[in-house]
Amino acid sequence: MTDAAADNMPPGAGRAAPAVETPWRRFMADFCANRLALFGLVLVIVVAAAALLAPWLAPQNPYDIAKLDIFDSKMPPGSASSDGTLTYWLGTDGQARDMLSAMMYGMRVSLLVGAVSVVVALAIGTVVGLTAAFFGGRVDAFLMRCVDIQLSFPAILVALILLAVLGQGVDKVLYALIAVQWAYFARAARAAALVEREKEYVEAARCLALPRRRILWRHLLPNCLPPLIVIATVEVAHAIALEATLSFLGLGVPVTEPSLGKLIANGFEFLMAGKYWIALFPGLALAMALIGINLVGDHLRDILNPRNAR
Amino acid sequence: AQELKVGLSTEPSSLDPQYHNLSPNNQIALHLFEALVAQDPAQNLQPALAVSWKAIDDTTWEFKLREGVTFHDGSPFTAEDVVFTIDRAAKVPNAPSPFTQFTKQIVGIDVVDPMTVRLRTAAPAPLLPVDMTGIRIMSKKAASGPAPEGKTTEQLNRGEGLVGTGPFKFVEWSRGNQLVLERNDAYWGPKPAWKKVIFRPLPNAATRVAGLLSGDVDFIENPPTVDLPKLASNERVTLARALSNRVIYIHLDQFAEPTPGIPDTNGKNPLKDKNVRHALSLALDRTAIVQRIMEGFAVPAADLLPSPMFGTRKDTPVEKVDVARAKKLLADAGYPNGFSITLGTPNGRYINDAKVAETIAALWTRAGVKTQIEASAPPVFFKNRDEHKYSAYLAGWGATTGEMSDPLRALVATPNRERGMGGTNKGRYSNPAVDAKLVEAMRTVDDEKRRTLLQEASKLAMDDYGILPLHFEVSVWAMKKGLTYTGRADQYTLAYLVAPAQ
Amino acid sequence: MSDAASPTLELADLKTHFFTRDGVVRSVDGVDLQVGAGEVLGLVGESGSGKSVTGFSILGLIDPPGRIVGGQVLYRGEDLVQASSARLRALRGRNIAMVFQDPMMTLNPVLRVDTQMIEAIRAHEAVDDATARRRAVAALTQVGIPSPEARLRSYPHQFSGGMRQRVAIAIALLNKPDLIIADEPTTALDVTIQGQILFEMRKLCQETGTALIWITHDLAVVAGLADRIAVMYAGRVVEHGATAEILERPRHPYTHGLIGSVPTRGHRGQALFQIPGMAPSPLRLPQGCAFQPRCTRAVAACAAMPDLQEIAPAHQARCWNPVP
Amino acid sequence: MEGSGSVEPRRPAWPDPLMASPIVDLTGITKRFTQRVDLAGRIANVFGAGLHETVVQAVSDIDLAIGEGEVVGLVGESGCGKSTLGRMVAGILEPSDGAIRYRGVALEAMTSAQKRAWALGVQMIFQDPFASLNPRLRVGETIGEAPVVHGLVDKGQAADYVAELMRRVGLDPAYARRYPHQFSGGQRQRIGIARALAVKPAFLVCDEATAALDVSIQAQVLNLFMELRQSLGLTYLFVSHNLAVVEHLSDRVAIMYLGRIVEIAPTEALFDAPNHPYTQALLSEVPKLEARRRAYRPIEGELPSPIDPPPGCAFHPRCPHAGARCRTERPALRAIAPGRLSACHLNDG
Amino acid sequence: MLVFIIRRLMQAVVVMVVMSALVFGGIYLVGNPVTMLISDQASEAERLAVIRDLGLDQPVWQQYLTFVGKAVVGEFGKSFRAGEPAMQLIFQHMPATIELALVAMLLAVLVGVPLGMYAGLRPDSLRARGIMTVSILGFSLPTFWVGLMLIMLFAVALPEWIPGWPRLPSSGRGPTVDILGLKLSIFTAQGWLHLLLPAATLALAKGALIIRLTRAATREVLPMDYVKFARAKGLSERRIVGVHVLKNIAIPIATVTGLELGQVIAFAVVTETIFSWPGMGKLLIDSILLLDRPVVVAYLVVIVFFLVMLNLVVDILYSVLDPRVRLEAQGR
Ligand SMILES: Nc1ncnc2c1ncn2[C@@H]1O[C@H](COP(=O)(O)OP(=O)(O)OP(=O)(O)O)[C@@H](O)[C@H]1O
Ligand SMILES: Nc1ncnc2c1ncn2[C@@H]1O[C@H](COP(=O)(O)OP(=O)(O)OP(=O)(O)O)[C@@H](O)[C@H]1O
Ligand SMILES: [Mg+2]
Ligand SMILES: [Mg+2]
Repeated sequence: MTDAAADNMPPGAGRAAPAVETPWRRFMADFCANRLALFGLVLVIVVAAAALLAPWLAPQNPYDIAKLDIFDSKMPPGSASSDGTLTYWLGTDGQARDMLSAMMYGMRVSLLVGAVSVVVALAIGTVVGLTAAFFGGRVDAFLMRCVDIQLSFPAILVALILLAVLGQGVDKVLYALIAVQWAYFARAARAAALVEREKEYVEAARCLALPRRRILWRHLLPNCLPPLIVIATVEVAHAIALEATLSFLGLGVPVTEPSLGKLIANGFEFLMAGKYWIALFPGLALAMALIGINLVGDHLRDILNPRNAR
Repeated sequence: AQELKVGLSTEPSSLDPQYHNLSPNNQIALHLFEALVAQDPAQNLQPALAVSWKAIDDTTWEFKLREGVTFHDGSPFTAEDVVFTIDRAAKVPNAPSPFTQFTKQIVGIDVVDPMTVRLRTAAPAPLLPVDMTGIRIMSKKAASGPAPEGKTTEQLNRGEGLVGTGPFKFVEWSRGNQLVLERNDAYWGPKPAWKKVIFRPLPNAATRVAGLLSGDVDFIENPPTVDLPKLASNERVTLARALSNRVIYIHLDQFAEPTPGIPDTNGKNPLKDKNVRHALSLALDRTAIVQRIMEGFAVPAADLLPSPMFGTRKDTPVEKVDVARAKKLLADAGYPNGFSITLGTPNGRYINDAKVAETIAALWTRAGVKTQIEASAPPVFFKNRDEHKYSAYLAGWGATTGEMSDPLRALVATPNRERGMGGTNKGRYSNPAVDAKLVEAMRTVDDEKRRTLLQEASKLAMDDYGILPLHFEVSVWAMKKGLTYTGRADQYTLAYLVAPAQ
Repeated sequence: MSDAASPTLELADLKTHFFTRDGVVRSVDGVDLQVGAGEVLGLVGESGSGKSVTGFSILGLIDPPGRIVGGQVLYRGEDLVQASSARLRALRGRNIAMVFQDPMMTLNPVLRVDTQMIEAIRAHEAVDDATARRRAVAALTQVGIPSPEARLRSYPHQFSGGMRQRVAIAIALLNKPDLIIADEPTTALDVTIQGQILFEMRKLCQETGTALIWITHDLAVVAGLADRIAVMYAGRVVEHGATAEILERPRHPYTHGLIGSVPTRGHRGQALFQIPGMAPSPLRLPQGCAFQPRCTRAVAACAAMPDLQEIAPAHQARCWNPVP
Repeated sequence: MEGSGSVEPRRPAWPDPLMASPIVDLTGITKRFTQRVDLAGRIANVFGAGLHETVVQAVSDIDLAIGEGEVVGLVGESGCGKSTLGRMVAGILEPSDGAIRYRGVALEAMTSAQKRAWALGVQMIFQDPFASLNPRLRVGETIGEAPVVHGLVDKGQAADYVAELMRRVGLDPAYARRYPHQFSGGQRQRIGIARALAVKPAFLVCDEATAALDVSIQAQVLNLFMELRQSLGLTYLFVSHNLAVVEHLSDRVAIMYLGRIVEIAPTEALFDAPNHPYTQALLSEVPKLEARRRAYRPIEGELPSPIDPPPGCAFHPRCPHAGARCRTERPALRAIAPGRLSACHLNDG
Repeated sequence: MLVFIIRRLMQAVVVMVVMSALVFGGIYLVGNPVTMLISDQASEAERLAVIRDLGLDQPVWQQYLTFVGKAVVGEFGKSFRAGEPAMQLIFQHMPATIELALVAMLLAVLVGVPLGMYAGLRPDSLRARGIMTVSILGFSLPTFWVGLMLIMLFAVALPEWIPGWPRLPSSGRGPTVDILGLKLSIFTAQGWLHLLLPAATLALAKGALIIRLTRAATREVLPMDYVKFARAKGLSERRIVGVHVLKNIAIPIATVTGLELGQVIAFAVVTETIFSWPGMGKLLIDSILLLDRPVVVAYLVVIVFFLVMLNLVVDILYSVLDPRVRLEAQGR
C-alpha cells in the first residue's frame, strides 16, 4: 500500500500548513466552505450596498416631500411618472413614493436601527457581562439580577411599552431596541467569560501578574467574543424584524421616513385593494435581508462553536 | 334573512348607554334603546319615543310620549322611565365621557301625566330636543338597583338590566369577539329584517375587508378608502355612502408669538397674518387630496359643515388651488422666501389623517412654506395639541348635533372655559364679531333667525381664514350583494336599517 | 469454548479511513491481529495511532465520514466487514462487548442503571423483566458493587467515576460475551481505582475464558495484565509478541524508544530516552515506514513500507533494521 | 474529634539542611471553598428548608518549606487538593488561613516590590496544553507580553528575547508569529514553559505538566525540566498523580490525602520504604513496566468527599490497619526519621 | 425547590414593581387619557369631573401609591375605557390568547421535533438540507408579514384563483363554547377554521426554532459515548433514537418550548392585531393606544406572574427530565 499523496513532514514542524495561518484566515476558509452561507453573505452585501448607496443609487429621494407628486400615488410597477422623468420599476406607494427608492431608504433605516442597536447593546452587554463574571460576588449578583429581570420579560412587550412612553422616532426605536437587547449580550458575555475565566491561560496571565484590566480586555474579551458575534448577527436580524413589527404596529419610526416595516404596514392597507406591490416588495426585501443575516449567523454559529473547533 | 353579521371598526367600550358618549357605543345603544327624539340619516329630528315636542316657554320643553310602547321585558314605557334615565345620566361613576352634556341644562323634570313630561332649563335651550337624541331611555324597572345609578355599568355590560324599547334585544357579548342581538318582535316601529345580528369587532381595516370578501361578515363599516375602487367594482359587493358631518381641518396658531414649529421668522408668528393664512389655504389642493388620498370618498370643504345642514350657506365655493397667488400673498406678507413650519397630525384617528398631512406638507412646501410633519399616536397628538405645541395641526370635527353652532362653538369661538366656548380652538383664533353672532344664535329659539345668525358667523370666520377646512369625510359601508343600507351623516352603523334588496 | 487453534477474533489487513474535508485520514491502515479465548491482548500506542478506531471497526461502529475500506474482521471465522447490520447488531453486546474510556460519558445520564442494563439483555434475549433484573444484579455483584439491588435504581450521576466504570463493565459482562474490547477503561481513573479494576478484569477473564483486547497508551498497565502486546504506530501494528518479549527485548526502534522514555526506578534524575519529533499527522503520513523520519536507525530501505515479519518465535516487527 | 493540631509543633521537628533558607515556606495553609446561602435561601430557611453553607475544605493545615533549587513532588489522588495548594503557592489563590513566606518575608509584610517579585518569581506550568494558551494571541505575544508589561525588556528587544526563550525550550524561533492551534501538545507545553521563563522566575509550580502528553513527548518535556533546573537553578513544586514521573524528578515527595499531607520524605526513602499505609497502598497500586502479572489486593473504597471528611484519620475507612484510635483522633504529621514525616498512629507503636 | 420558588417570586415582585412604576410614569408622560376618552363636546367642568373621578388630578407618585396599596389586595382598578375592573377584562381575553398560543406551540412541537430529529440524524441528506433552509425562512420572516401573506393567500387569492377552494376565515375567533366558564373555540369546527391561520402564523416561527433546536440537540447527543455504547450493547436503532437520544434532547426541547410559550403569548400581540383575534395582546395594544393605564398595568402584572410561573414550571420540568439537576443546588 503506497501513499502517493502523503508527503513527508519535516520533524518538529507544526502540524498545519502554509505560512502563517491566522485565526482570521482559518475563519474565512471555514466560512467560504459553505455555499449557503456564502449565498447569505452575498444577500447581506447586496442589501447593505443598496441601503448604504441609496442616496446615489435611488432614482428618487422619497424623504423629500416636495418631490412627491400626489398624482403619482399607487402606480403599479413599471409605470412612468406623470412628468415623464422616471419610471417606477416597482410602482409607487400611497404617498407617490417610488417603491424602489423608498425600499432602499427604508432598508437604510432598518439596517441602521439593527446594526447600531446591536453594536451599542453588544458594547453595553459585554462590559456588564465581563465585569460581572470577572469580579463575581455582589457585583455579579446585582448585575445579573438586573439582567434576569430584563430577560424575564418578552422583548416585544418591553419595546412596546418603551415606545409607547418615548414616542415615535428612529432614535426612540434605537433606545427601545438597545434596552431590549443589552441583557442578552450581558448574559451571554458573562456565560462565556465564566467559561473562559476558568481556562488556564487566564490563570497564567494572573500568575504573570498582568494588570487586571489587561487580562480582562486582552485575554478574556477576545475569547468571549465569538459567541457574542454569533448572537450579534442573529440579533441584528431580530432587531430589524422587531423594528419592522413595532413600526407595523404603529409605534416605530415616523411616517415620513418609513422603514421597511412601516412600508409593509402602509402596504397592508392596500393588499386587499389589489395593490400588492406596496406590501410585497418591501416584505421581500426585508425577508432577503433577514434570511441573508440568518444564513450567515447560522454558519457563524457552526464554525465559531468551540464544540466544532478543531 | 335570518342572520346578519356586521364587522365593526371599533367595538363599544361598554353597553351601558350612559357610560361613554362615543360613536361605537351610541350606535350599539341605538339598537337596544331609543331616545325621545331620533335623527334621520341627514340628522333631521324625528319623533321616536316622543311623538311630539314643543317649547312651552323660553325655558320649558314639553314632550308627548308614544303610547303602547313596551320594553323588552314586556313592561310598558312611561314618563317614569324618562325621569329615571335623565336622572341616571349624572350618577354613572367614572364615566369617561359622561352623558351629562345632554342633560346639564335641565334643572327640573315635571311628569304631567304618564305620557307627558316637561323639561325645565335655567336658560333658553333651543337645542334641547337635539340633546334629547343622545339620551336613550332605559327601563326604570329593569335598570334600578342598589347602586346610586341603579344597575352598574358592569352589570349592564353583562346584560343585566340591559332592557330598552329598541328594535333588538340583547343576547350575549363576549368582549373582543362578538356581540349578539336578536330581533325584538314586539317593536312598535318597522320590524328589522334580521332575526339575529352579530357584531364582530374587526379593527384592522384590511382584515375587515378580507372578512367581507371571505364571507365572514355580511356588512362592514369604514372600509379603508384604498380598497374602495376595488370594492366598488366588485360585483359581489355593494357600497353605501353618506356625506358625514365630520370636517377635516387645519388649525393655525394665531396666538403665540413666537409660535413653536416656525423657527426661521425671528420669533414672528406669520400665521397671525391673514394673507399668510389665505396663502396656505390657496396652496391646498383639496381636490387632489380628495381624489388621490381619499379615493374620491370625501368632499372638498369650504365650511365646517356640509351644505344642506342647519346653519350652512348654499354658496360656498371651495378655494381653488393657486400656487402662484399663494406665493404672491406670502411675498406681500413679507415672506418672499416662505418659512418653515411643522404640521402636527394624529396618526390613525381620522381617515388617512397622516397621509393627508403628508400631502399637505408636500403642497405647502411647493408653495414655499417648507413643511415637516409630526405624526403621533392620537393620545400623544391630543396632549401636544392641548399644550399648544403645534403651530399648525390637522384634526377633524364631527358635529353630532348636525348643525352649525356645534363646530363654531368648538373650533372658532374665542376660547373661554367657563362659557364652554372654543374648547377645541387650539389655534386660539379669536374674532369678537364671530363670537357675538354665535352667542346671539345660541340664545335664539326661533330656527330661522338662528339659522341666519349661524350662517353669518361662519362666513365671518371662513373669510378670515381663522381655520382651514379641508374636506368632509364620506362615510362608507360595504356589504355583500343583496343588502342595502342608507348611509348616515352621523356615521352610525345601524343593523335595523340594513335591508335585503328586493 | 472453541478450540485454541482458531482464534476468537482475527483481524486481517484491516483498513479504516476517514474521508474528511481536509483529506483522507488513514486511521487504521492494515492491521493484523488475533486473540483467542481467555487471552488478553494489549493494544498499545500513542494518541492518534488508531487504537480506538481499530476497536470500533471490529464492531462496525465507525461513524461517517469513516469507513472500513479493506481487510477482514473474522469473528470465529465469520467476516464481520461483510456482515449485515442486523447480524452485527445481534453480535454486539452479546458476543463482543465493549467498554469505553470515559465512565462519565458511557452511561446515558437520563436513564436509570436498571433500564440501561435490562435493555442490554432484552436486546438479545426474550426474557422477562424479573429474570433480566436478576441477571443485572448478578453482574453488578460480580464487578464488586455493594448493595446492587438498591444501586440498580440509581441514575449514573449518583455513582462515582470508578463505580460507573464498574457498571459499564457489568453491562459488558451481562450477556457473557466471548470477547471484550476495553478502550482505555482506566485512563480517566485514579491509580487506586485503576488497580481495583485491573485486578477484577483479569480475574473475570480468567474465570470465564473471555478474550480481552485492552487498549491503552500506557505500557505499564498492560505489563501486568496482557498475555501478548501489539504496538501501534500511525495506523499500523509495528510490533507484536508476548508481553515479556516485547518489554524486555523490543525490536522495533519505536517500541524500543517508547520503553526507554518511560521513567523507571533507579534512573532518577537521569535524562530519559527521547524519541525526536512527534507523531505524524494522519493526513500526511510519510512514505514508506511512517516512523522513519523520527527513527535513529533509519536506512535507505525504510523508504518502502516493511511488512510485519517474524523476528523471533511469536514475535513480529515491522522494520527493515530492527534493534538487535 | 478535634485533631491534636494545637499541640502539634508548627515547624518540622527535624531541621533540614536544605531548609536553611527556604524559598517558599508554608505554615498552616488552609483553603476552604464556601457556598453561601442567599436571601432566597434564608427566606426558605424560615419555612424550614434547612439550608446551610457547604464548605469544601480543599487544603487543610499544611506546613511545607521548599528550599532553593529543590524539587518537591506532590502526589495524591484526584481531588485531594494538589492543584489548590499549587495555586496558593503561585499566588493565584489566597489561602483562607495560614502564612506564606517567600524568601523569608511573610505575605502580609511584603512591600509592593516584594509582592511583585513573588508574583513573578513563582510561575506555573499548567496541565492542559490546549487551554493554557490564549488561542487568540500569537505565540510570540504570549511569551513576550509579561516581560514587556513588567519592563523586563524593551518593546524593541522583545522579539529577540522571545526568540532566545523559544530556542531555550527547543522551539524554532521562526514560529513566533504562529498561533497556538498550529502546534502539537508537546510544543504547546514548551510555549507555556517559555512564557513562564520569560519573567525570570526562581520557582516553577508544575501542575500535572505532563499528564496530557504522550509518553514519548512526556520524556522530552521531563528532560527539558531537568535541563532547565541545571542551567537556571530553578526550584520546582511538581504536582502529579503519576508516581513514576514524580519519582524520576523529585528530591523530596509529599503525599497528600484529602487536603492533608500524610507523608513527606526524600524520594529514595519514600519509594524504598513507604511509611504511611496510604503511601504503601498507592505505591503498590502503580503499574510498573517491570511488574508482570501482579497478584495483590488493591486498596478498597474510594476517596471520601472533602465536604464531609471522615473523622479521625481521613484514611481510616480504607486502611487495612485502622484501629479504634484512627477513627476518632487525627494523627499529627510527625518526624519518624531524619527528613521524614508521616501522619499515622501506627508509628506510635 | 422551595428556595427556587421563593427566588422566582421575589424576582416577580421586583419586576412587577419596576414595570408598573415605569408604566405609570410613562403613561403619565405620554398624554392624558382623558383627551382620548372624553367627547369633544364635553364642557370644562365635565372634563374636570372625569379627571377627578379617575383620580388623575393627583400627582403621579400619589396615584402610584394608591395603585400599589390597592393592588396588594388584588384590586387593579377599573379600565378607564370600559369601566370594568381591569383584571376582569384581562381574564375575559385570556382564554383566547392562551388557546391560540397553546395550539400554535403544539403545532410547532408536533411538526418541529420530528423534522428536527430527522435533520439531526441525517444532516447531510438532501431532505435535511431542505428542512433547514425552510426553517431559516421560518424564523427570518417577520410574523406580521407572514400573517399578511397567509391572509392574502388563503383568504383572498386562492379562493379567487381556484374556484371551490375553501376560503379560510381571516379574522376573529368564530363561535365559542363555554367549558368550565371559559369560552373556547377549539371545540367547534368553525373555531378550528378560525384558529388555523393565526396559529399557523405563530407556529411557523416557533416551529422553525424547534426544528433548529432539535437538530442541534440531536447532533450534539449523537456523537456522545453513551449513544455509541448503546450501539455497542446491540440495541436496535429504534430504541437508540427513540429512547436514548429522545430522552436527552427532550430536556432542551421541553425547556425551550416552555419558555417560548411565554414568548408566543407576548408575540400574540402582533398576530392578534392582524387577525383581530380577541385576546390579551390586542387588548394591550388598544389600551396602550388609548392610554388605558389600569389595563396596561394589570396586563403587565398578569404577564409577569404568568411568565414567572411558566419559568418555575419549566425549571421543575427540567429537574424531572434531567435527574442530574437538583433545583436547590442551582445558582440561577
Ligand atoms: N470521526 C473522525 N473523523 C476524522 N478523523 C478521525 C475520526 N475519528 C478518529 N479519527 C482519526 O483517526 C486517528 C486515530 O484515532 P484513534 O481514536 O483510533 O486514536 P487512539 O489511538 O485511540 O488515540 P487516543 O489514545 O487519543 O484515544 C486519529 O488521527 C484521529 O484524528
Ligand atoms: N473554586 C472551587 N470551588 C469549590 N471547590 C473547589 C474549587 N476548586 C477546587 N475545589 C475542590 O477542592 C478539592 C481539591 O481540588 P484540587 O483541584 O486542588 O484537587 P487536585 O488534587 O488538583 O485534583 P486533580 O488531580 O483532579 O487535579 C476538590 O474537592 C475540588 O472539588
Ligand atoms: Mg482512543
Ligand atoms: Mg489538579
